[in-house]
Amino acid sequence: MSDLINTTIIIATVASGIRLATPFLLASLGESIGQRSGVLNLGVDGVMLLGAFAAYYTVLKTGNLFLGIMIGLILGALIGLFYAFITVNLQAQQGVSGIGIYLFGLGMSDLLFQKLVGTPRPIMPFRILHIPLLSDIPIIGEMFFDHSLIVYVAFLLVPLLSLIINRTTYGMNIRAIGENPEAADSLGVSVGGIRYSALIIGNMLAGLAGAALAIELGIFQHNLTNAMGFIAIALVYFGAWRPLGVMAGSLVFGVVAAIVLQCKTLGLIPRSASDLAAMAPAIITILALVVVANRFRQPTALTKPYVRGG
Amino acid sequence: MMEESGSVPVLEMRGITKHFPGVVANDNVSFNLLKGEVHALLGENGAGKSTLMKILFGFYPPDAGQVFLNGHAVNLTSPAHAIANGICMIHQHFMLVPTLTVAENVALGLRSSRHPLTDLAAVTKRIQQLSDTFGLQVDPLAYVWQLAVGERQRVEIIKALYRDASILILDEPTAVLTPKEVDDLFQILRQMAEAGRSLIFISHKLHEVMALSDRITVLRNGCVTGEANPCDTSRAKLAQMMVGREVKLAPDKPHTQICEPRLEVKDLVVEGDRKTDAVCGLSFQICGGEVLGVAGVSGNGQRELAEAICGLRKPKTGQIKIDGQSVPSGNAKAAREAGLSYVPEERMRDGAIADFNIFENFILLNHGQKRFCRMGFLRFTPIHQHSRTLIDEYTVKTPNLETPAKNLSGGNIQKLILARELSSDPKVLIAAQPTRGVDIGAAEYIHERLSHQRTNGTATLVISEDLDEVLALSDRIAVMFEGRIMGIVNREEASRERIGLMMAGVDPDSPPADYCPSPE
Amino acid sequence: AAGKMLKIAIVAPSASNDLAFTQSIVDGINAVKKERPIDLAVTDGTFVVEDAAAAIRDYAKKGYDLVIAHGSQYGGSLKEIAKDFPKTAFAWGTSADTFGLPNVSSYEAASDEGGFVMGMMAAALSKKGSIGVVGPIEVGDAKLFVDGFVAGAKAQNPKIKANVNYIGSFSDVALAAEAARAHMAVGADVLTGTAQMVVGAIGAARSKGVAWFGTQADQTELAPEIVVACQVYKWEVILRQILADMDNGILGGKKYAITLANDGLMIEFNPKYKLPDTVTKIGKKAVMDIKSGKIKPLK
Amino acid sequence: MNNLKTKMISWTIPSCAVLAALIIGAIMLSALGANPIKGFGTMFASAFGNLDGLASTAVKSIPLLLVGIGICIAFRASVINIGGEGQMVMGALLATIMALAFPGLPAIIFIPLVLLVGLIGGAAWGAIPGALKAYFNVSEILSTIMLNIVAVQFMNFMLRGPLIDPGEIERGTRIPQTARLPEATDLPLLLEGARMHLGFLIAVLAAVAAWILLWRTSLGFRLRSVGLNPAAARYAGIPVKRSIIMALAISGAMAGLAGAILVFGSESHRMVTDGSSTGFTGSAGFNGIVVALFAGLHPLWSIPSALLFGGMLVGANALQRAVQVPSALIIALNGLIVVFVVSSEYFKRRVQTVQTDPKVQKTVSDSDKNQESDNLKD
Ligand SMILES: Nc1ncnc2c1ncn2[C@@H]1O[C@H](COP(=O)(O)OP(=O)(O)OP(=O)(O)O)[C@@H](O)[C@H]1O
Ligand SMILES: Nc1ncnc2c1ncn2[C@@H]1O[C@H](COP(=O)(O)OP(=O)(O)OP(=O)(O)O)[C@@H](O)[C@H]1O
Ligand SMILES: [Mg+2]
Ligand SMILES: [Mg+2]
Repeated sequence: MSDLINTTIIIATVASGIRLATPFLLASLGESIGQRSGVLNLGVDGVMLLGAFAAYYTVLKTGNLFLGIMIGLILGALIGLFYAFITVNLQAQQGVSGIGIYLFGLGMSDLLFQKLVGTPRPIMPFRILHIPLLSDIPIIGEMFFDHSLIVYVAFLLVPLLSLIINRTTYGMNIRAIGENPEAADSLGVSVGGIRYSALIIGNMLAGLAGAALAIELGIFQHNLTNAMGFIAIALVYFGAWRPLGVMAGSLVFGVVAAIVLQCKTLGLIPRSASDLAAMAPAIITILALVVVANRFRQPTALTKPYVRGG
Repeated sequence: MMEESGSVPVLEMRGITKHFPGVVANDNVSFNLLKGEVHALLGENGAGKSTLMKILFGFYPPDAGQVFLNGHAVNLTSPAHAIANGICMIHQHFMLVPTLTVAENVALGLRSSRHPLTDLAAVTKRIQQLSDTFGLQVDPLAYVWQLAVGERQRVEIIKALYRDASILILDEPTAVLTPKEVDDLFQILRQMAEAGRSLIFISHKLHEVMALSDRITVLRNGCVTGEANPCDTSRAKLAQMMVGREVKLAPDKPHTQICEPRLEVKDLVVEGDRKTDAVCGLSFQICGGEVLGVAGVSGNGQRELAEAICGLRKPKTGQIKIDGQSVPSGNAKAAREAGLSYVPEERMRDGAIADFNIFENFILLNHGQKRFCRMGFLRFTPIHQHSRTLIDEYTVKTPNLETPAKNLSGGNIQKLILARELSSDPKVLIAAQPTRGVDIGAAEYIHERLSHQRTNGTATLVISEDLDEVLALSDRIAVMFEGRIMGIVNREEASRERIGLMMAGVDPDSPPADYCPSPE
Repeated sequence: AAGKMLKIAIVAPSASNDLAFTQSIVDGINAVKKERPIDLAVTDGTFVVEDAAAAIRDYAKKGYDLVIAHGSQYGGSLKEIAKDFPKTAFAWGTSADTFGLPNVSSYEAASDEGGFVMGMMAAALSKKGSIGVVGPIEVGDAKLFVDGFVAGAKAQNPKIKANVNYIGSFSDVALAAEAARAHMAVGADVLTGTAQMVVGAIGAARSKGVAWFGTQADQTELAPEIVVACQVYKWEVILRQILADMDNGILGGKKYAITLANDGLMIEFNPKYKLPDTVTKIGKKAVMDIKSGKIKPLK
Repeated sequence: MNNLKTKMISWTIPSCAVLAALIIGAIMLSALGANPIKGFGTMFASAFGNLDGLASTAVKSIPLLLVGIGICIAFRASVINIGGEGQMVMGALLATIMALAFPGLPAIIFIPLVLLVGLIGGAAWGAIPGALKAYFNVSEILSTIMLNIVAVQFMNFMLRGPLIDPGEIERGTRIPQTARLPEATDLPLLLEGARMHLGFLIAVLAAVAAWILLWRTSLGFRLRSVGLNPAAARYAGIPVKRSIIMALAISGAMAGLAGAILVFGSESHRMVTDGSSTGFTGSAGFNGIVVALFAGLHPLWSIPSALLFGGMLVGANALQRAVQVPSALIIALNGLIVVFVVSSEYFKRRVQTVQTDPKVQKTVSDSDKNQESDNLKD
């Protein structure tokens, strides 16, 4: 046993967990901003898929990774704009319209891939960015400071979003609108405007999550995300709508998956039980929801369209 | 205090009209406000006071009419716009975000000095200054959900003070305050008026209006019915203007035999939505054939009392008995099975399902009974028959049985609910605001039905803000104030004066003098 | 009859350009198409078994001469459908079962053979004595290949560590990539894998410059700098036989397999990869030995 | 007259939404270099143009219709059931286990039995999120999504392990599928020469039953009242929590029945998985939501609605063959239709409030008043 589980493996597993967590983290950070402002978006997975394809295709054609990331972000912003229009202005049922966005993204990304690319062709992923000094720290350095740029970006977004939500006027407006839009409106805060911006930012992050996934893997494929977006939504509940909580949730999800994977590699999990092991994240999430649902309330106005005086 | 009468009013609203589906909330209303003036708006529930103020605050666009500020026509299209024009509003319902701190609630919507970051330290300091100047005790760092009702009201006032409004609208700010808090508030408001700010003050409490305001405008059914000066009017005159009719005499009340108590309530303590005790240890009994009227200003625990008796709200402690049998608490079904009926205050929220049609609403309670339901299937022939009988008996005006309840007028919905509730011949009937928003004809009919039920031996609890109604219907009258019964008086000994004072929480033996500000 | 235009339909689960399972059969037919007139119809991406069944029945009804059900999960449906169309030829792969029906041929790939060859080369190539395998689900063709690969590696170096990771999905590219990384973390310096989700694993291997052995199709273009060799399926070898039988009025009942011996399986070396000559020799010798029957991979 | 007008509005507006989505679909087709008229024409012809096409369309619409019926019931009670996928899987699994356990029964008993078991399996799986919502306040939207994942993995486990066809183990191929189920459980075909089977009849009957349930029984009455106004329902003594669980259980039951029919009406007469999340259901658990919404949450209108969407799915394959456009287009188009139909609710509401506005309403309500005495006499 002791020779099976050594420091290298632990380092690799943690590093792998961090990598696996990254797209979840980006997507659920985005979703949490939208939900904080009172809008549920079940279409995250669709946005991720479209973002992934857009980024992949851009990089394939131009070889420019940053352009790919930009296109993923822009695409997310456009979908966010559209989603804001139907949920804020048209007051569409949020649960169901999100499913529509998901189906659209699922079909559209596949369609475009088949028509524009066809045979999967690889793109060059981000190079590993060793952070000077920090990556030289034994163990810790390899675990945390030996990743690609996008991983650092995702994790740096956590304190940044915490700061924005808790310390800026904009963040305060988002929090107020998710709880009591009427009160915010009565003080002259534009409920629609804030929701638009929150949804645009949120969907940009979903697009970025997809772009990061495609670029990290260097490839695109039909349903590349494998319903990651849905898990990202659950992680928002898991993390009680707070960036730090969402990060914890993503890390738990990623590291559990990495551990399961590593155990399979080492033959510690019988092959017949691997399907049952795959249920673990979903079941853990439901259990977490049971605990969280009564402890942390969701934003009071979540899923409720705001109509003045209505 | 007032400036010379020739000056332009700071605010003028001309010919304001506003429709909502089914109602005309404001009908050609004109209203003006002078600098440094406290102008009161009076009116019954639904008279259109809040609507007028929300139009002024940019919440709703008016269908017709124009707002002038300092003589200039303005189009206030949003609260942000109104705030920019120096208008602030303290709403009838709290406009606070419970999950934010006091300081954050105050800072909301303002541009921070450290934009884009918030500058809560500066806000906190300023709040402290304000609370020192005006004697408003509040902790800026506390979360709003932690605050008591009175404190929340103070936060609302601080929000307005902080914005340094030149026009401040206060929509029923005293409804939830204790007399001491009201006194403190009035002190602050006078201070503000003296500093040259103009205030619009809305209240149902006549003595408050008399005490605070320089001018009074009365609304009824969306129309202005008059303007008055507090020094040369009386409460009775104001009431007349508000209600618009002579006080009716009580319907015939044949003496009914008082037998055993049918409803007994003992030591009832009920928590309100704000997690404080809304009903604090009530005990009373109602006999068969007797009507106990509960008078009082809304929000003094009447609603919680009714809901607790009906099993919709679980009381903290206390006992409820119907015909001597204890009713399990917090169980609506059990209460109904024990013979209780309830005409709720909010009829479209609790009493009827707007999208259900007439007959579906009729069988809401007893659709499971054998006569309406066999083996799980509804029996439409008897249901329709039953519904038609009730429609005829209660003269509910409807095109047909399939009409959704939402298409009925308010009075007819109330008749529908009453018909349903009385059709089971209840042992105990709780009727909350049974004629609110109902026209005179329908109200009379409803009163008749309630008396009829009394003759049939039902023990009735009538909860109403309408004093005339309470006087007309009741055998005994209980006055509720802050969750307690100020006293129970027999109808014969009850006078409007006495009840009115008890409603204001004043001991009837030492009535306060009307306050009229003396000119300086 | 060889000059007559044949109508052939393929029903397959993944995309027809997946550089893996589905592409191999489409390429196979296209190779035969150069030799004789064929009207080809492809319904790909039918991962829903019932949709595949509907498509198979539809083609049979429309009078296609040969309907190829390219997916082992389609067998259950084909068994029922084929009975209703005795005049239509069906082919089912990868499998070795014709259900005893005279109009169903089965075809499979002896992918354990190529697996064995590449396993031997992998073991010889590995400096650290550790290799890794990324598999989808432990079934059919994938299992055969993986088992052959592990057996080959052990045959070359009995002390080799050959870790196998079935990730539990044919489609989760991200998980496949992490599985490859997990292998590399425990020291694997040569990797292989099978099914369409390995594109992720190849990407991970490429980023660390770890050697890769491919199967089902030539994956060189995915990562020219690390792909050593690929086992390529040449279904045209058996498709020719099936069509020849059909020319003679035999609609099925036979089992076919592509093997190294019948040139249905080929080991394609990547000319750009600088493979030590010793390793190339080991590979070529293993191919000869399997062809001659000297080595029987899974026996 | 007023009623008729409202009905017309409630149909024209979503139809316009679908039309708008189809126009976008046509634009996409042209952009892909295909002739949209030919494309949609092929789709329509292959789905509705002949008996075979109609039969395939009918078969394809069965799970859509059943899930859709369940969605009608759940949404009417104000619960959003996105767990149709998992409920279908669990219903199918339980029914399959049942069928494998009692091979000897005659068809006349066996078919109702296995379908009932499928129904129960779905109901149980639906009741879980119901209970989580009623007692733990867990959003059913999320718990149903998570339970979908759990159900699919459980199916994979069962079909690769305990339920696998022993023949697969023998041959060593280990295809994750059960043995062929007893012939007595094969759903009989309804049309000679076409593949339409008993399942379609069952689904149509279920739609009628759901309509009866919603508008003719006391249970349906309670579910609808909880959905329209939970406060009033509570006030009337209706158990709101139990009704929520009941609504999700019934909704799950319909999905479970759909899953069972999918197995026993399949070509292979066995349960197969490809390991993916929608390989078994073909996304019917999601598409059923569209069907129900399009039908205005009415079980009977769900029948044509399901046939329409079933036809689209059948046509999608033809589209792929005829104009070389991947069937993924149809998934995208479905998504657009969902978004457009849900968004069009806004215009429906707008038109309806304008109708009830007294200013606009005056003449209508006057004529209504004249009618009222006549209406009340009979
Ligand atoms: N948003 C709305 N939609 C529809 N009707 C409304 C709306 N707001 C108010 N009303 C109706 O307009 C009328 C006037 O309401 P308003 O709130 O102005 O009365 P009020 O005088 O403030 O009464 P109260 O003393 O009860 O506060 C009422 O009949 C009310 O039901
Ligand atoms: N949407 C509607 N469809 C059909 N009839 C309607 C609709 N809305 C209102 N009505 C009818 O219009 C008439 C007037 O309604 P309204 O609510 O103005 O009554 P009202 O005069 O205020 O009566 P009440 O004093 O009893 O409330 C009623 O007979 C009502 O049934
Ligand atoms: Mg008001
Ligand atoms: Mg009215």
